[in-house]
Amino acid sequence: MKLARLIEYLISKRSVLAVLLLVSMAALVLVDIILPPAYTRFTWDAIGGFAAFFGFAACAALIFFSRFLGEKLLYRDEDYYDDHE
Amino acid sequence: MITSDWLHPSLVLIAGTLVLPLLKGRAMQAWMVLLPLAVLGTLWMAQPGEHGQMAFLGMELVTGRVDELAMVFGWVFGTVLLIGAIYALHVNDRVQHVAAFLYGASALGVVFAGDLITLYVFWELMVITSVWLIWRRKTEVSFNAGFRYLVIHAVGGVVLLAGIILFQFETGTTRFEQIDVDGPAFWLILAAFMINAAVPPLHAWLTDAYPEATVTGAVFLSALTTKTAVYTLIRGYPGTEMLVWMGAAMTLYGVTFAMLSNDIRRLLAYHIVSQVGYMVTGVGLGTALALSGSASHAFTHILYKALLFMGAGAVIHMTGRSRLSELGGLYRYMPWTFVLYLIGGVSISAFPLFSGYVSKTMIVEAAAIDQRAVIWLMLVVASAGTFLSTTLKLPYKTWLGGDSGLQPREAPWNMLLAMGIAAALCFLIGIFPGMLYALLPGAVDFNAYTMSVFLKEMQVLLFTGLAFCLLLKYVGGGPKISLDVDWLYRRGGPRLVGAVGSAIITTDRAIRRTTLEHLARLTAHVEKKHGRDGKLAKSWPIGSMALWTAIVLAMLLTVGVYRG
Amino acid sequence: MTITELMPFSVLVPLIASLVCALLPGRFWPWAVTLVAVIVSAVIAAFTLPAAAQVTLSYAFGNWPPPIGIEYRVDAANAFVALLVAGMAAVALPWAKKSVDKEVPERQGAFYALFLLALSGLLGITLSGDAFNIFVFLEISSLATYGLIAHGSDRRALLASFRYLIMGTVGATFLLIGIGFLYIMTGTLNLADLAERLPEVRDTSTVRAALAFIIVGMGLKLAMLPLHLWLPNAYTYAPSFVTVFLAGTATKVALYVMLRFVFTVFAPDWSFVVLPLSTVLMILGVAGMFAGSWVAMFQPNIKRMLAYSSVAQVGYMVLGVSLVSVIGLSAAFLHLFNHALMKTALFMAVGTVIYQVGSARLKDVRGLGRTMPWTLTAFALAGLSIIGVPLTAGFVSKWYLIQAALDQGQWFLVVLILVTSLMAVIYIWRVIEAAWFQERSIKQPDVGEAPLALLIPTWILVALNFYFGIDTRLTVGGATAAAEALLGGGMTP
Amino acid sequence: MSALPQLNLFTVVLIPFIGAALIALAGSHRRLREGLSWASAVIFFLAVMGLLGAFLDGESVSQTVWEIMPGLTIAFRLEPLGMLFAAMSSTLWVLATPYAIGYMKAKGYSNLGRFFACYAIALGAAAGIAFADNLFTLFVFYEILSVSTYPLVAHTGDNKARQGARTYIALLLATSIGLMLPAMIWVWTATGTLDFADGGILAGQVSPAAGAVLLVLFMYGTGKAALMPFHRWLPAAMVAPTPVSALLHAVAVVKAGVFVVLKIALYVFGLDYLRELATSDLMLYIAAFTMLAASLVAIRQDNLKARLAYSTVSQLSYIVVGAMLAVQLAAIGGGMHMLMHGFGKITLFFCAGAIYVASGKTKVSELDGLGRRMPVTFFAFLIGALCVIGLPPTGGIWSKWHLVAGAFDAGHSAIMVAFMLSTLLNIGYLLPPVVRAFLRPLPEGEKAGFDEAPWMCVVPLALTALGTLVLFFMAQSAFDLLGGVFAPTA
Repeated sequence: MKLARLIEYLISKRSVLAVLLLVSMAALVLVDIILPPAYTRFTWDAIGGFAAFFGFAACAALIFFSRFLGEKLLYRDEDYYDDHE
Repeated sequence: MITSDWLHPSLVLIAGTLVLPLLKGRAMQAWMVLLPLAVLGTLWMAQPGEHGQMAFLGMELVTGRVDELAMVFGWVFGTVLLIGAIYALHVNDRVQHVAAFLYGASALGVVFAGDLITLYVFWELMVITSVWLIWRRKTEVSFNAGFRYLVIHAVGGVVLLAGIILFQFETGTTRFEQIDVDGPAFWLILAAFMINAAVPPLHAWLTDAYPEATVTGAVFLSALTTKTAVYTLIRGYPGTEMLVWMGAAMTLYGVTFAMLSNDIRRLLAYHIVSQVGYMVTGVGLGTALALSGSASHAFTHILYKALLFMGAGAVIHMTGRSRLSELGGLYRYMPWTFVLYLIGGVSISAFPLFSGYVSKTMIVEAAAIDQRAVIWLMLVVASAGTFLSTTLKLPYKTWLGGDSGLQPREAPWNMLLAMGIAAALCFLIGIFPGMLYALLPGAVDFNAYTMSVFLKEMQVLLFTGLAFCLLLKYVGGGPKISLDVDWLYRRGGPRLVGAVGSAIITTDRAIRRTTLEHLARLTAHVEKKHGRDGKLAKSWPIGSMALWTAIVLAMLLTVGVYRG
Repeated sequence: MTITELMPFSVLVPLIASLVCALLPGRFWPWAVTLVAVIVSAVIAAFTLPAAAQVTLSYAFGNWPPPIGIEYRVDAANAFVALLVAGMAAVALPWAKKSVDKEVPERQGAFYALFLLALSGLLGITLSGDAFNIFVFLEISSLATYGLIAHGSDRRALLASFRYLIMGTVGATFLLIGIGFLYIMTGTLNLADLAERLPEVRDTSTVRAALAFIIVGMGLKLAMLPLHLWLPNAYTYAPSFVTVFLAGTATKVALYVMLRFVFTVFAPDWSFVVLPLSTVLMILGVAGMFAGSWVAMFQPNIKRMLAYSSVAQVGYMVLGVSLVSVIGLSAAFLHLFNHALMKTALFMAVGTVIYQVGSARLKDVRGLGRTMPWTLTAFALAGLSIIGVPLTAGFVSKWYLIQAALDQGQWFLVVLILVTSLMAVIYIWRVIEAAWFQERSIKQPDVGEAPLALLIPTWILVALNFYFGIDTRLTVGGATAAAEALLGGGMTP
Repeated sequence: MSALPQLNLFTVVLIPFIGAALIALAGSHRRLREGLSWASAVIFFLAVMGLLGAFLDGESVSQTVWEIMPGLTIAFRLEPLGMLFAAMSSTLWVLATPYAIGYMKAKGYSNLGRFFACYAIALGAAAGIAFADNLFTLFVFYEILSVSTYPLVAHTGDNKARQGARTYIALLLATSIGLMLPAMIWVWTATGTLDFADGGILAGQVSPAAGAVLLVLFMYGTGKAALMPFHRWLPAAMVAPTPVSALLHAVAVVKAGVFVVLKIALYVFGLDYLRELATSDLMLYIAAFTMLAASLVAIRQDNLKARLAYSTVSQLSYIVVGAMLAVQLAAIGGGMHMLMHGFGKITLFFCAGAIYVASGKTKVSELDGLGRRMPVTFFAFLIGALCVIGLPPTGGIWSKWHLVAGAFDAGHSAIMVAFMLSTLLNIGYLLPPVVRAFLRPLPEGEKAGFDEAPWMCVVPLALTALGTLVLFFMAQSAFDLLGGVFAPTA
């Protein structure tokens, strides 16, 4: 169970990891802004960090949209189909 | 089907499978591993060209067409059969093994079919073999789900049959090349392919049935059916505009519903829909790059999706639970499964260095080259969603998150081995994409590892992760199921069939009863009136006889004598 | 001796034998003598037919030349009927022994004597070319028949016999009246002579009345609806052997006489014009077919059921006649012959059941299929013939009848024929179902299969039903010749 | 094949009849009776194979046995459709014989002399129908078949059996005597012949209206084809012992019905003429309706045999549709379906009977878990079901293929859709029994463990199941044979 311990260790250091991750993310955006765009196929190709923003927005949108869809429309009890079969 | 330079892999597999029921224990296990290897061997020996031609019922069959496109799928099918077989080694259910191998043989048969008749035969075989992988879970739910799966595919089958027959009439040939006819033949065949490719709204069979399949069966299912459909779409419908939009819509549909799923394999199943959406989009785009992207994405998808299903399956196998809401904190007990699953997760999410990255970006890039802004955005949203549920939500809720109190043991060695092989391949392809590209038809002019692609992909993924962490408490889920179009046939269809059937039976019975009643009444009446003592039958007194005689005589005489 | 000289002996031999028989005691000798007589008679009839089909045979009794003396004048038509009558008698007689022993245990000499008289009478009617002679023989056979029927063990047999006697006498009287009218108008009784002389006087109401009387008189004897009312009881209560014999012969001879007068003596182009005979016969024929089959479907007694079936079958024959064509008449003759085959077989089977069980009620037949398989299989097979199933004799005559109807575009007749055939299916079916698919009630005695003496003749007839359903040369040839003889024979102008 | 002697057709037809007579004589002597049953089946099979050999060599075989009346003959001739029918029923008879012996013994039936004699007669009648060269001969044997099967249907002898058998015989006789016979007579008066001829005998001989009426008469007159609303006799006949059901549904009776339909369509009307008739579409849609309606009813039957019976009603209409579409492809499809359905359905009935023998169960809802006890039977059931549905790897797929193709060729897309729907419905009622048996657990208190029916029952059903698989690959032969029907015109 060495692997389990490794994972446990990583979890215990999760704040360190989070910082590292955030730093690298900032770096990514920075590089994207600094580097000239490779293409100009879409208008947003020129905007540095667009992908980061879009990823965040997409994720948030999916979370909320799916939740909305589920609660307003699609969710049923797990035995929904059972009574009829 | 056999010539000196061609041995049909399906034939090898079918023949080998027929031996399987006779074996036991170790011998059976050895045979199970040997069979896929033999298939890979026959693929190795296969020479490009057309093999196994024959005339049958007035039609020209080509049972073995070997070209690069077919071989891409052939290789990956062979590989996943090997992985799946190893994963299933511990299972002591011959029916499942036989079904799985015959299913694989059928999928290979479709891929190597050079004409639509052969394709159709294997297409149907695929259905009736694969359904056992669902049924053999032997629960009431899997029983019904399998049945629905069967019926939907039967619909697909008959639509395909009709399409092929129309196609034959219109073109005079049954060769399977790009389907370039107008009219119903085109649409019918397309619809049949789309059913198997699980294009919404024809997808619900997949998300309905796969989560109910056996642990090992789901691995084969996830790999074969939809991917043969992708193969047929690539072959038959490249550049069909409609598919671009349907594919992109699929990607979003899949990820959205995946968010709603509580069952781990249903979640993954929705991601099959989503991932196949990329491939369908690629087919629709129809450019060389897009088609290569579709083919290679199918290839990589089979491996990482198999890996994901194996991971999820291992959890189900060890814990007996499949709902996210009932799992959690398993990393201590099943760490290897966790890590291997994560490799699948990052592969499907298209992290650089893993296989999804080298194939999905190809399709996204093709969309970009084609200047399809909306499509591009949709695909990116979908990739964010993919990462969100398969790599973040699912592992978080299963292995991390709150402790569910479960203390399962690690998965058996053969499961881990199979997962390990799949993971290794995912990694290998991620690092050496050239190996995959070399298999594709035509030269691939694409490099996934450019700064631009890398930056975009990493930004999307990591900020998705950020959003997940921040919005964790809003992430949906819970012990619920969500409706999908399968409602139509789980609720609507049976009601309709029931109503029509009742109507017919009632009418029939009513008509029959009324008729019989009337008949009986009539008979009774007649019997009474005309029985032994009825008017006609009773013994008449002599007077009456004489009267009748007189009447007849009088009539004759009147007419005869006085008529003049 | 030529066949022409031999011919009268088929009438005379039974006549003489009957005298012998009446004097013989015991049970064996009367039967044996009868058998010999009948066989001789049948053999002569059998030789007569081929000869008569070639050329009309004529034999003058006592060497008085016709028309003064009595002439036996035989063409294909009456040779055909004569063969049928004598043949049926010959087939029925071996069957008779056992059955008669049981049902008429005493005074068998008289019984057989009556039988021989009846036979001789019937043959005499058939062969005779003299109108009055026909009447005489008719009376001989009728009186003998009444006696035979009265032998029935059921006391209702007497009543039935009495009714038959009344009606039969009425019929015979009508015939006599008709013949009398003709004699008044023409001064001759010889049929051929009548045919020659009638055209001069036929536009008189006397002649027309004569025709009407003869038709009604014979209609009575032949049980044409609605003059059939005597028949069911007579057939039901007569001893089985009598029913067997009568069913195959008596009505046929009456039909023959009617045809002889209508076609030969009066000529069809007159008789069918002066009276609406075609219409009347068609209506009566169809009505007979329907009423007979209909009533038969509901009878609880099989013998009675078959009797009503006979009424229906007579309907078919009358219908064939009403079409006034060679093919229609052929159909009538064919059915006359085939019906004799099948009805005799059926009555024999039923008689066998009566011999074993003592009753012919449907409920007494229940479950007998197991214990008396041969008897009831014979019944079922003969039943097929009466239904008109292909490969049976019944099919052949129905086929011809349908052809005749279609020949004249009478579609509805075809439908009617088929419907009545379906009714036949039903009444035959009831027996089969009772025999094989119902259980014998415990109260009823267990019985075994009937003796071979009864079975063999029955099966011979069943076999004949099939033989004549497949090899139709003889019957169709004979019937066509008979029809042609009546329609086209030299006697019509 | 040519090593076998080639007997003349009448002799071949007579073989089962002679067998029947001997079996009846053997009566209660069990060994002798069974030996004779075997012998008749095998000799008949060999004789038919002898004919097949000659037929495939291209010899034309015909024989006029007897002329009953001028123009009305008992005559036989070999033609492809009949050859197929004869080959099928003779093969299935060989397989049905041990099954019947095993089944009847296992269930303790009595009166087996009559039973096997009637069985043989039915086969002889089927052969007569198959080889008939004119409507008259066909009609004769058709009726023999009806009558000879009645005692079989009523064999159980109880009230229910009699009731069912009465419906059976009443409908069959009423339709054939009431409709087919008049139609036959009509044809005879209109054309002066009843002989089957390539391209039909009616074209140009009767008015279109008359032709239209005749078609309806013939189609409904062939009660054995079970076109609604004259289908009741089939479910009613379910009271019979299972070997009889097999005979009715696969070997002889219903196959004779659809065979007659095909034969009349091809050789009395002729496809070209048929297409012009006003009522051919009507009959087509009635058949299509029957196809679907019967399936819908079948889905709701819990009694396994009743379910199969309605399935047969539905499947027969496939063949009627094949004939009424009046195109070559569909007619070939119809002929092939006769063969494929024969093998498929007999397997299903054998299985239903085997289940009954081994477990006493007759209802679909009782089959839970039985697959583990009777794996061979249920696997065979699965294969048979696939064949009837028309899925690979069974022969059923090819006949369905041709029928659907024919529907398209004739321009009837609605019929195509009907075939599609029917396939789904077939799945809906044929697969649940198997799936239940294999997947559901045995009910409480029933002992597990291998418990198949006697081998005399199991071996035949395994063989017929195997047959459907073989037909998948051998369909070419049937196709070639049937293609011969059209050789003169095409």
